[in-house]
Amino acid sequence: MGFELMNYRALVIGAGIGGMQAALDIADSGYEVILVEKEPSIGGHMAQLSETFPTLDCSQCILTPRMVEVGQHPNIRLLTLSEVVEVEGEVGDFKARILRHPRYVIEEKCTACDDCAKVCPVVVPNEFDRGLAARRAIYIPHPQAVPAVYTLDPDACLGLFPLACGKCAEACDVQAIDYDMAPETVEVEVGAIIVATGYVLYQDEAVMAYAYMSHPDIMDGLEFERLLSASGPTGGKVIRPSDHTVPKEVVFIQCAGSRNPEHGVPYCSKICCMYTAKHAILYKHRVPDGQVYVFYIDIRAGGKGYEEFVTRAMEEDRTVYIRGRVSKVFPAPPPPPPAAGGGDGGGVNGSKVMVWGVDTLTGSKVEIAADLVVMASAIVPSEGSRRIAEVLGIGVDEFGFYTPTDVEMTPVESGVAGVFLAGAGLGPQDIPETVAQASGAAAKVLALFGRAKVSVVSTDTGVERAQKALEETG
Amino acid sequence: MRVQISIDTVRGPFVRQVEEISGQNLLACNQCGKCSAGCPVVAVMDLLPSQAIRMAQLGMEEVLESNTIWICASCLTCATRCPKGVDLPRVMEALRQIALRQGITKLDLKRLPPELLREVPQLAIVGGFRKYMR
Amino acid sequence: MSRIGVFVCHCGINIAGTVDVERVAEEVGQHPEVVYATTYRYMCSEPGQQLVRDAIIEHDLDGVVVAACSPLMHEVTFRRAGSKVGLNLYRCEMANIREQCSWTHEHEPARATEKAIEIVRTVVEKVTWDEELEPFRLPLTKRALVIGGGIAGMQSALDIADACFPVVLVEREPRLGGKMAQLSGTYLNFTAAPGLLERKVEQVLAHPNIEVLTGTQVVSVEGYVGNFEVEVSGGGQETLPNASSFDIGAIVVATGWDPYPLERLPEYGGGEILDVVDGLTFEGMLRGGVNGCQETLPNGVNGYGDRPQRGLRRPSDGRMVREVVFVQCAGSRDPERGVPYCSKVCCMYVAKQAMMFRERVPEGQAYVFYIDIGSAGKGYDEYVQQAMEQFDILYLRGKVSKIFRDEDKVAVWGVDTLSGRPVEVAADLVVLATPMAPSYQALEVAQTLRVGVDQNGFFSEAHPKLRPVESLTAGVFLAGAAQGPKDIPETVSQASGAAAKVLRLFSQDEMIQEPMVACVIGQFCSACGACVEACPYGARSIHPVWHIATVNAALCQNCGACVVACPNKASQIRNWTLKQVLAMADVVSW
Amino acid sequence: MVYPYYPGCTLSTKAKNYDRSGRAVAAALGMELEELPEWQCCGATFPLVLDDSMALIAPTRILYQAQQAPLPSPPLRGRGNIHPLVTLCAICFNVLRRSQALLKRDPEMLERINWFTEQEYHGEVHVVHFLEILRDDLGWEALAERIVRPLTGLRVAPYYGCLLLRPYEEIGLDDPEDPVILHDLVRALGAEPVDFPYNIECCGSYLTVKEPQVSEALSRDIVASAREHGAQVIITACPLCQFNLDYPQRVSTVSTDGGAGRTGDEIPILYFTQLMAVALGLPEDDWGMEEHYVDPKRVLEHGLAGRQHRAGFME
Repeated sequence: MGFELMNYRALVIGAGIGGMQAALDIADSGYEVILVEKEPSIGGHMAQLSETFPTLDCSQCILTPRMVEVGQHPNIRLLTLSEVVEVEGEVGDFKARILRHPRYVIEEKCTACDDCAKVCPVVVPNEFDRGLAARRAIYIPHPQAVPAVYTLDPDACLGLFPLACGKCAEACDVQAIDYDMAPETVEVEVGAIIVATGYVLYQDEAVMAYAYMSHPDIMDGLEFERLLSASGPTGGKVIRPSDHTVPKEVVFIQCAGSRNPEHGVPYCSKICCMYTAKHAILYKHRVPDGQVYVFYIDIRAGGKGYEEFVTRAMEEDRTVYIRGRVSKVFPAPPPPPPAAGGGDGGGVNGSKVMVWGVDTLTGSKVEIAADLVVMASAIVPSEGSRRIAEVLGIGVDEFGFYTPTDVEMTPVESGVAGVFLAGAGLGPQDIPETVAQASGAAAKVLALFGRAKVSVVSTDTGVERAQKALEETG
Repeated sequence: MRVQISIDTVRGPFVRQVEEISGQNLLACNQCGKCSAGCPVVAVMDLLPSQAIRMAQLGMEEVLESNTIWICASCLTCATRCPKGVDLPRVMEALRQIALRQGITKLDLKRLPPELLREVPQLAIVGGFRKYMR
Repeated sequence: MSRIGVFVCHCGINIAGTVDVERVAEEVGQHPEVVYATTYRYMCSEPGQQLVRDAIIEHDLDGVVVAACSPLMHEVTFRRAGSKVGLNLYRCEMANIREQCSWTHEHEPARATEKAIEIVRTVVEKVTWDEELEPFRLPLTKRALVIGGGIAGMQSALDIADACFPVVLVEREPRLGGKMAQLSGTYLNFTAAPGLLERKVEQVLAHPNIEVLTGTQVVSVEGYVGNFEVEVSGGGQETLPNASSFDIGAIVVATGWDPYPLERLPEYGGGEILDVVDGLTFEGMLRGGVNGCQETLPNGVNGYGDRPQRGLRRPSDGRMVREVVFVQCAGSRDPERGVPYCSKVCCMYVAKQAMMFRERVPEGQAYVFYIDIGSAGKGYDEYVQQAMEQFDILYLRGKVSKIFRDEDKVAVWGVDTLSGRPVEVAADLVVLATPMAPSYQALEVAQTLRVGVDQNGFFSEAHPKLRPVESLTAGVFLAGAAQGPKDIPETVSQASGAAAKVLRLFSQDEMIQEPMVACVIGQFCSACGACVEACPYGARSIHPVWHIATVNAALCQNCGACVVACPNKASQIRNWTLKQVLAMADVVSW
Repeated sequence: MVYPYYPGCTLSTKAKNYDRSGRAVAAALGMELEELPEWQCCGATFPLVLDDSMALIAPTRILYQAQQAPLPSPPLRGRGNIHPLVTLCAICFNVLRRSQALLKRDPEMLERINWFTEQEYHGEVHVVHFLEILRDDLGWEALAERIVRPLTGLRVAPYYGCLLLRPYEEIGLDDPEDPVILHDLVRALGAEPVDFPYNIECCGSYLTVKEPQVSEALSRDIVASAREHGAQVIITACPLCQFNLDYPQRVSTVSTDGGAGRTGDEIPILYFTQLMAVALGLPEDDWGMEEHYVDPKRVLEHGLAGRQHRAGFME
């Protein structure tokens, strides 16, 4: 295959762990990478996690070195708060238009001193902490964000046009704040593209006969990650959002939305069994006298050390696994006034959350009055995936997951030459799978570049050898 | 009837007692059911052996009312094959002991056919006393 | 005098929650060699690193101690940060006050603080005597060796070769294809496996950059990343090119898996009852015609023509199979007698086999005994649902306890834990979904390559989350089921991932090697040869002319065996000299 | 060679024929089973609960008696100067071997029991089943050489039951799923072992005194399975198994379910020692065949006399 033109530069869309890995593999091999991320910081969901299964490595501890590496890599050009809006051309010669949303903070100047946020009068929920904590209108998602600069949220800000407040700019010693910053379109020419746009958690209230949004003590898995995280809003203390008491009985509901073709998504979200077991273990580390219940249909612990990890949750941390779906979750009526001297606070003052489920193994309906309910919500493609697919002309399935040309034999190939796929945008998968796959996508790009670089001397030797080998085996 | 599950049941005195007397970690059982599949006397049990340990896991004391724990003949087939190394015969024995210590007696030799009682080997009677009376 | 700066990290609350970091900085700041000491919330963050860089310039530091986490975590980060402003890489060291202090002494903050101070002081002593070193540059052979010609190895080889690097692909069997060649079909496309694989095999055989050596094994590997010398042996029968030894820069291990021995399942009649077979055997039966595997063509690729035939005969007496029982987790998830792990692929292939069986034997019935259905991933659960709903496969939740020959049937004693009933099936054939076990030669290959395996015999990855395709041995990468049970899509992705690591390595023009290797203080050396014997890497020799011990820096792995062996204290490790170790030990209050 | 021997209650009463044939066989092979001078019932059940040390007192007393007996010379293979205690009853064997194992790994318990019994048991007696002596010390070949009346053509189903095999970790006598020791014995006697799938299934044990109908049903399944596989005789090492398999066959309708229930379908249940006594050519007095519900003599005589007509006993 000959190439008319080859831009030895790759575009990676999405800077979660998948995109970061792909970018690093390509950049380390000496090629330039444009890494586009729509959030203010790279790192994706992995940055939100407390610890990772099955080793319980601190997620940030293993991730942030990679983030720093990406941020500092001489071959990686990082475009955060940015979206790919248009791509034309073909393999070797793509032209991508990237919309850079204004940060209103000049990245090169900001020192992340926090002076601006201190004076900002606006308080809104912090997306990074899944709303469990607040941030200001000018903020940094988390202390280890890359780039380590602040961002002004124009929707939260009291007003930019015309300027309504201006306190942050006054407080900024280095004049990093620029209210006049406008959206900007960057055009880049690249030879190959990797799509690693990842996932979000399914949040359709209708699915949840579980009354998800109505009760503060019912949360999803990512919220619970933030509760567990040492850098989270509670400093790693597990407390109930409603009354800040320590929950003593926690119910985890697996397949909340998954494996539910009628009311949710038909597929299995793959990672929930493992992260729920992890949640159970981590919760017990923090609340040793607490009790965990897990409602499940099947335990899916396929992976190195995974089965053993779930066993550990059962045997060592005495998690009670209950085989059966939950039918209904609702706020329990407030308890009768406590008898004198009764109760030590733990969840007693606040109301409980009633969980109605079944134990299919004994054949009994069960009821648990829980202090906290955590739902393993289904994994769905991130919001922009369909649009990205349109821009690139690649296929998606009915849920918006990218579809490779052949799931089994060419799992990272999109069908458009030069466009490759990696990570949970293809379907639910865990971190090691994503990392391996992202390297796999990088390999395709490296092979493409390598092939173009070396002028292939076409000789007959290969064909001859192949024929000979076929004769021998045939 | 919904079974109430709470710390008071899954970590209650009943669970603790069963674990202490049997020396087994009830939650090591992942309910695969191999015990029930191989149990030679399961046909006449009202609960599967795996359901009996399940009820013990959940602190459901009604398990003491099932005939399963009395039908179990301690043949150790289940313990030999359990993938998780749970010694179910010990759990069964603990359940029997808890019931017996509550004053229940399960053996009434008078009900046996006299010709059988005359013929049966001594160790069956001694074993029966040990298993069904206190 | 040195000018050392000490930077104490809070690590959020990970360290500062237990250790009084301000006091650590204050106390260590008293050290005569320390000219600057400070703390910061996250030293590894960009502002944290900036703080270090600024301090190096401002205080003219010639040594840095970062008191934070394990050096495995951030040593590279800070060395790189320091080097940007001129600090020698090897005069920047980590003092681990997190894993080795705050995390382990969570409940004793006061004593933890004292310990942290001592830890930091010891590292200050070390930095005081650290030499300014420069990394070695070594040549790099840009040719890869792939061990194993299954789907994983072929994919890795293709990706590397596609980037125009030469690949030597070694396969122990007489032909390529591995276990996939024995399959009847893949999950998602029942009958496609032979065709899919054939195309892959053709690509590999036709690739000008791939040298395929079948019927060949790796017999020895010497050298190190970028510069391996690999010797292969064809066991005599195959025609090998003249060279049976290759210069290799990187190695991909793709040795795959072998089925767990049936004989280890006596309660299931494994190895004794002819009509109790394992999954791979059943694949062969499905691939073959009515009479099972006998109709497999000799090339092992395609067993049947355009259409599968009707009916299936069983091995013992050739009778037609009507009822077949599948037993999942036959040996897996069984820490007592089998293997503790979940074999990951069985739930899916059993569903596939059951459906294929129903296609072949429409009047037949298939039963599947399971504990949990592990069909995780997009499309997988739906697949098993399809088996249940559209192919009428009966799933029974419960483990089988006993299987025995009962006249002309095979009796299966199981249970349905959901109805609470023991069940018995008189089957014509039983398929045991036995676990994927490491290839029977994995251990041998691991020893040859000096690569670690886990407790189950699978190759160990460098990090379970972030380095899944690398081994801990530089230049050796992992692909496919050699690392752990995996299905085909995951194997193919991961094999490409391993290829990426090779390509990344080959993108350099030379290798960079750490300079912290053994050295010899010439005047102390008596050329006794103790170090030569002690060295496990063959890095030591006695110089024939100068008659002192020498070190091959490229081979030295910095293990210290020679240091211990040397009776004269002539062998030392750079930047881990005896002087340094003793100075560090002096700090500790015993 | 003189070995200390524990007969147990049942072998002194209902199963005298096991005891008698066992001693006679041992004597014929040059071994003397010398009954402990003083013994009591072992309790018939090994305590499966952790908080019941009382049940260990009886076994410990028995083990102590064995410890006080003179050492056999030569000692048992591989056992150096450890005091052996030979058993025949599979239940006593199980209780004693497990008790011994427990006392060895739990010195605290040993101390407590010794305090109760005011005896100094050291926790080192080797509880051995007579079958193990045959296999490990005498050897099957040596046994075969002593056979004067080979049982050629006799199809013998070895029934192992539970307690001779389980739990493997503490008993360790044979493979718990695929035992061979009785098969090998049968072969050494010149007979043909019959493999049948119920050979390690439980006969119901002491359920016979609580739910006799349950143990009867189990026993019938076992006997029926042996019959289907062509057995003429079933052998066992346990007096309770012997009773449970034999007693339900006392009435002529052996089985009410299935077709194999006609008179003449009964299968005699023998102790392995009885079969040995026959093969070793010992006098009929030593066989102890009179205590059975299903008279073994018919099959034995017929099977031995008319070897060429072996098919005549199969349905």
